Amino acid sequence: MTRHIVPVRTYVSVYAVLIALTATTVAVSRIDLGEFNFIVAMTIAVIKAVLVIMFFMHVREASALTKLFAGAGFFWMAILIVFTLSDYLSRGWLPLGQWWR
Amino acid sequence: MAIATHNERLRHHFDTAEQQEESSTLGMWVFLLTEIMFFGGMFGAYTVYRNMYPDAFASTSRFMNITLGAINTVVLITSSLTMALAVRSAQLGVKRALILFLVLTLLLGCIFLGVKVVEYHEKWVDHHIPGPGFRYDDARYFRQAQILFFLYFAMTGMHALHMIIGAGLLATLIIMARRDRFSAAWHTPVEMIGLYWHFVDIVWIFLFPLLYLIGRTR
Amino acid sequence: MSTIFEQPRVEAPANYLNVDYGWKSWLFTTDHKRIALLYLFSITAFFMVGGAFAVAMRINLASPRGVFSADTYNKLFTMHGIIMVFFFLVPSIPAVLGNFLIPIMIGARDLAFPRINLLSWYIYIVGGIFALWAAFDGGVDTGWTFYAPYSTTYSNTHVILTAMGVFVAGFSSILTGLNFIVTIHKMRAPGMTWMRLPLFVWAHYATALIQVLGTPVIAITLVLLALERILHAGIFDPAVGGDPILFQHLFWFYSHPAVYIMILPGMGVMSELVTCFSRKGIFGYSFVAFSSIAIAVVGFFVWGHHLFVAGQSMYAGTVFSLLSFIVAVPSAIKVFNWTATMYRGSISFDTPMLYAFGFIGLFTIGGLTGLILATMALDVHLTDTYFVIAHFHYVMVGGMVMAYLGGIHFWFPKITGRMYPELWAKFAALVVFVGFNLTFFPQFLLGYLGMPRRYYSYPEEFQVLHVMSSAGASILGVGYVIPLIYLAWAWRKGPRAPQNPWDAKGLEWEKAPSPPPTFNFDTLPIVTEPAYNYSGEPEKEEPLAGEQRGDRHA
Amino acid sequence: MGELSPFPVRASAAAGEVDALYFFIVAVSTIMTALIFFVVLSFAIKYRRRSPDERPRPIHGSIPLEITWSVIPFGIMLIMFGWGTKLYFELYTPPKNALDVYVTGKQWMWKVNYPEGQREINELHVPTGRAIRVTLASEDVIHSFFIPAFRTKHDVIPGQYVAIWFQPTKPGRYHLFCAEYCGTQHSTMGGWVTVMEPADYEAWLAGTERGASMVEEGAKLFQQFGCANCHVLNLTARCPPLGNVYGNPVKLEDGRTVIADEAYLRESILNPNAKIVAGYKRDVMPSFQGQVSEEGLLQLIAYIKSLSNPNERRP
Ligand code: HEA
Ligand code: HEA
Ligand code: HEC
Ligand code: CUA
Ligand SMILES: [Cu+2]
Repeated sequence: MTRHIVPVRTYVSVYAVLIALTATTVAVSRIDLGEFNFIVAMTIAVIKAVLVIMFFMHVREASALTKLFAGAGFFWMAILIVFTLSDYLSRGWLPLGQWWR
Repeated sequence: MAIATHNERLRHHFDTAEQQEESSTLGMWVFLLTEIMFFGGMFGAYTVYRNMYPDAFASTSRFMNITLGAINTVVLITSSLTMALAVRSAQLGVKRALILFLVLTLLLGCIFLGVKVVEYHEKWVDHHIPGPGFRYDDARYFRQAQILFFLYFAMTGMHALHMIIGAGLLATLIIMARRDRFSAAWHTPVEMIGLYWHFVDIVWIFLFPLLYLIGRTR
Repeated sequence: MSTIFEQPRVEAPANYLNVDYGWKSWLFTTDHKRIALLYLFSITAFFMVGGAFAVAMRINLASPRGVFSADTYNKLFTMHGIIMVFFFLVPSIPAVLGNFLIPIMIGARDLAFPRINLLSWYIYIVGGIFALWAAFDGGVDTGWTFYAPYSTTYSNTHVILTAMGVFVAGFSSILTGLNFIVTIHKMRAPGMTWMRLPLFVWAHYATALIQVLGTPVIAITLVLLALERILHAGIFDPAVGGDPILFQHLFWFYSHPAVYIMILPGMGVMSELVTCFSRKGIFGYSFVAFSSIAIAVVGFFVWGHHLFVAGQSMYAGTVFSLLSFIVAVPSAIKVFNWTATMYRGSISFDTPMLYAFGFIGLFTIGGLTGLILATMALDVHLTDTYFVIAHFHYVMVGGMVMAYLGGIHFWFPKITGRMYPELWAKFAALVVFVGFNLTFFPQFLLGYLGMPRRYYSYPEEFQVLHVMSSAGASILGVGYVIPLIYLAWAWRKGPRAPQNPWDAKGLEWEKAPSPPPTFNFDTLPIVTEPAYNYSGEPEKEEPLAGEQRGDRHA
Repeated sequence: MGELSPFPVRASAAAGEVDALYFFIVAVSTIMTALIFFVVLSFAIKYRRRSPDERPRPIHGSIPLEITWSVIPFGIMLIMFGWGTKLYFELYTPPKNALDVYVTGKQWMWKVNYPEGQREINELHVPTGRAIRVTLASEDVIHSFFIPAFRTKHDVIPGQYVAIWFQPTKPGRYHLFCAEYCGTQHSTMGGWVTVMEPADYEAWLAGTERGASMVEEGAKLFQQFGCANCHVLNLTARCPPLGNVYGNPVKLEDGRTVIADEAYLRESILNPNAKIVAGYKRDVMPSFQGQVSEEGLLQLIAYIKSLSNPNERRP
């Protein structure tokens, strides 16, 4: 078939980056950055996930359709989380009897 | 590549091997989509409670064994690499390498599960299993901590369940490979289970920081 | 690169029904048409069970003090809701008509994954056995919504068993959706471009997206519910620090989109019926097609309209309310386009078309009352009253069940190779229409007057309207039993149907015999014209570019 | 009420407004439905098939028409949305000087507490002409407090306070229902709301047996649970003084400012570390979760409220 065969080097270098990122995220977790701990950890996790998806799961060479479906999953999960959270975050916004009237 | 010789792999309702393979790949991705949403429900619950009880969360994350968690992360990422290499060997039609990498992947998967058992055992000893026997030293957070441990077990438990299923699938692949069922032209199951395995890896890539790392410094 | 696979040309048996006999040939079949029939019989059985519960409920509600005990009644409506939603309406049109027709309509020999298709039926049956087991071994009394903490802590009925039934059935729904998505993407015949697909297929594509994206969330939610019920760790229980509204969010994240699983396939059937019996192409094809997708996508953003009085933030409520109005626009587009299709058509009044008329009328009423509920100030008064009950029966029974019956009649000749008795069919359609309105219209009035739902007894002033509703339900029940009898009769004894009795367009009518052979076509079709080309006019535009064609290279 | 009226009795100030909105949407819906019925039926008759081989000319569609019939209905829907939202916020925003009543839902009864100490079960007495604010709590599962004659309803959620309000206008006896399914006897978890002229109401209050008022009960609990040990009036060293807390903004440790409403006070008692007052330490005040009953909480809060003078700001 026309499938492109990825060289071992690519796999191994992606792997090296993944391990390095794991080490980074563990290291950063020991430094107190306040809310940034969360942001840094999640950014690293997203980068790792994208690397796995793109290289190990061959989405980089895949059709637009596969890319679409791979993206849709994360998008829909974001909808679930963001809309649910929008309720929790805005619950306290309404002070007693002072709004609107 | 020689496809015509492999017509016995083509199921009656497809026209071409290409169509059949594209269908499998798309089907697998749609399946992974459902998996994302399945875990998504728990990530949603996690986000809500982390936002509601940040202090309790910081407090419980101290009981997560970072060393074991990090080891497991490395183990799983390595298994992803071996899986990717297994798929590559299948694409090239190298049977011995295929089997070797599949066995390695399976082995790493089992190590992961073994470490998980150790971790669960720690929780058991500490009475950190939610339910009637739950104890938490910091009385202020007793209730919230229980919810967070509940989420910990639900998320890692579901993940481990996926790992166990994945291990079963890998074992099947190994048997199939030994029986010469795969060739450079047809090895769809290896690719599909590869995708599944990487997906399970990705879930862990998120679980690890969320459950073990964030909030540790508080 | 591609190679042609030689289709073995054995002496073709006449059709999929008589190709083989014996129970094994049915229970191990991978033929999508046979699986569709397996579904047909099993969901009909579940409909009867759910209907029997409804009959019992209506008997109870004829008297203000109730006939059964409170406990029995609570179990009745719970099991009614669960069985009707998860075991009848969600699989109804997709798993029966969709399964049967989608491959034929797009010119394929089968769905992409025939064995997964069979598996999904088995999963459905296993889920159904769980649910029935729970129902007949003491029942469950949480309401179909399973709200925590009642379901996790207080109810002492078979909550876990029922939840597992729904959980398992969910996977059946997921696999059906997965199969449809892949089939529609990858199995289209040469020339069957996206913009030539029948609208029935578009509607099922949209449905499948919801099934795939939504169902896993209810699955995990029910798992958490069951775990919480065992461990009492408090994830949904405020007494232990959890938040019960989180359960509602997760539940409705699936269950609102699920109501579109329960209407989109019906809308797909409608597009086929209206065009065929007006002998005219659909008005505004692309609008009808894309409105299905729009409903499926935007339908995911509105679930909070079930929580206007539940303690959800009022700002979140505002957003969800606005989005609920937005999701109504594509529904409106469909209704208007069907109407416009009839303009200057050649309209006949065969039974399926009568159901189509019923659908337009009743769905419009159901949908517009949905807008009343989406208006937050009114929902405060109306939520958890019979107004809601009436709203959703109008869309689900008046909409989807009407479409289902219309579709069953329409494709009956194709499925069985026989014609049904037209006169009886018209009579039954009339009885269903009258009975339906008599049952559910009074419930709108009851609801605004303040009659709460899930009440086994009620203040006396509501009795008149309740009695009307119960009387209507008995007429409705008769209306459902008549088709059952004459369709069963016609299957064995009805006159033979020609290949295309309605003079309809579409591969299933033009290219496949009635009933079709196992691989659907004697020769694989090549599509050269748009859908619903009733006037037979040649296509004006150039055929679309290469990759837009059917993805199948023959 | 006319027996055949589709509207239930209007006994609150909001009822008329809700009915007006309802009437508007029903009218629009009826017109739309009638229009669609009319068009469908007239097409069906006018273009009925006259000969079996008729072939009507195709009409592919019209983008201007599509736009018209999406935009106009959407415009109408925006009116519904705007009106409904405005009314919703009014329905759920209690005015400041409302009369307080406390209602606790419990499988399967409503327990009503009046500030002066009267108690009732499944009966609620209120005067006309004043805004009444009902603070709702639940001891077990979710219930829903529903008075059709007032067109108001809210779920009663365990672990959380909800305040709804209404202004009764018409004396009489009206249904009180539980609208959220809550178990076996959900259907019978209801009672009556009696609306009285203010004078009658005063007479009723005076004539009803009363225990200690909620504030007095709360004061007792305040001693009993040892709150008084720390929260000594006007001694700001270790604990914030509780005078003039209620209804005023509180500055928190993390920089946010919140209004001290019932929900805040409740949280401060059950989960003190959730919001720390600026200038004080976390972990000093113990949690009272599981020790105080819902009713006891309401009384404690009533007591803390009594320490506030609505016209004074916090020192
Ligand atoms: C098939 C199922 C189905 C469908 C299609 C719908 C469609 C809609 N539903 Fe419904 N709904 C249910 C099934 C369904 N619903 C169920 C089962 C429940 C209750 C669950 C439970 O609690 O047990 C429920 C409950 C429910 C509620 C919550 C009520 C409550 O509990 O308080 C709300 C509130 O917003 C709502 C709104 C809507 C809206 C806005 C639509 C819209 O999609 C409707 C759109 C259609 C139209 C609007 C008609 C066509 C349009 C025109 C003809 C244009 C003309 C219009 C104008 C000029 C305005 N529904
Ligand atoms: C797809 C969905 C679907 C369908 C088709 C129906 C169909 C019907 N429903 Fe259902 N209903 C729901 C979904 C559905 N319902 C849901 C989700 C709820 C909410 C549950 C909850 O609150 O949790 C509900 C609740 C509900 C209530 C409110 C209960 C309450 O809140 O107290 C009522 C009351 O009248 C009712 C009536 C009916 C009737 C009369 C029919 C009729 O259309 C049924 C007609 C069918 C028949 C009559 C069967 C024909 C067969 C026979 C006649 C054989 C009979 C055999 C014997 C008697 C042995 N339903
Ligand atoms: C051991 C000391 C201690 C006891 C006992 C105690 N509190 Fe407190 N309380 C505190 C401290 C310290 C704070 C400020 C830090 C904070 O916000 O948690 C506080 C804060 C509060 C607040 C918020 C005040 C504000 O200004 O916003 C309320 C309300 C309150 N307590 C009520 C109570 C009640 C009611 C009880 C008894 C049932 C009680 N407390 C018992 C120490 C105590
Ligand atoms: Cu309380 Cu229903
Ligand atoms: Cu909805």
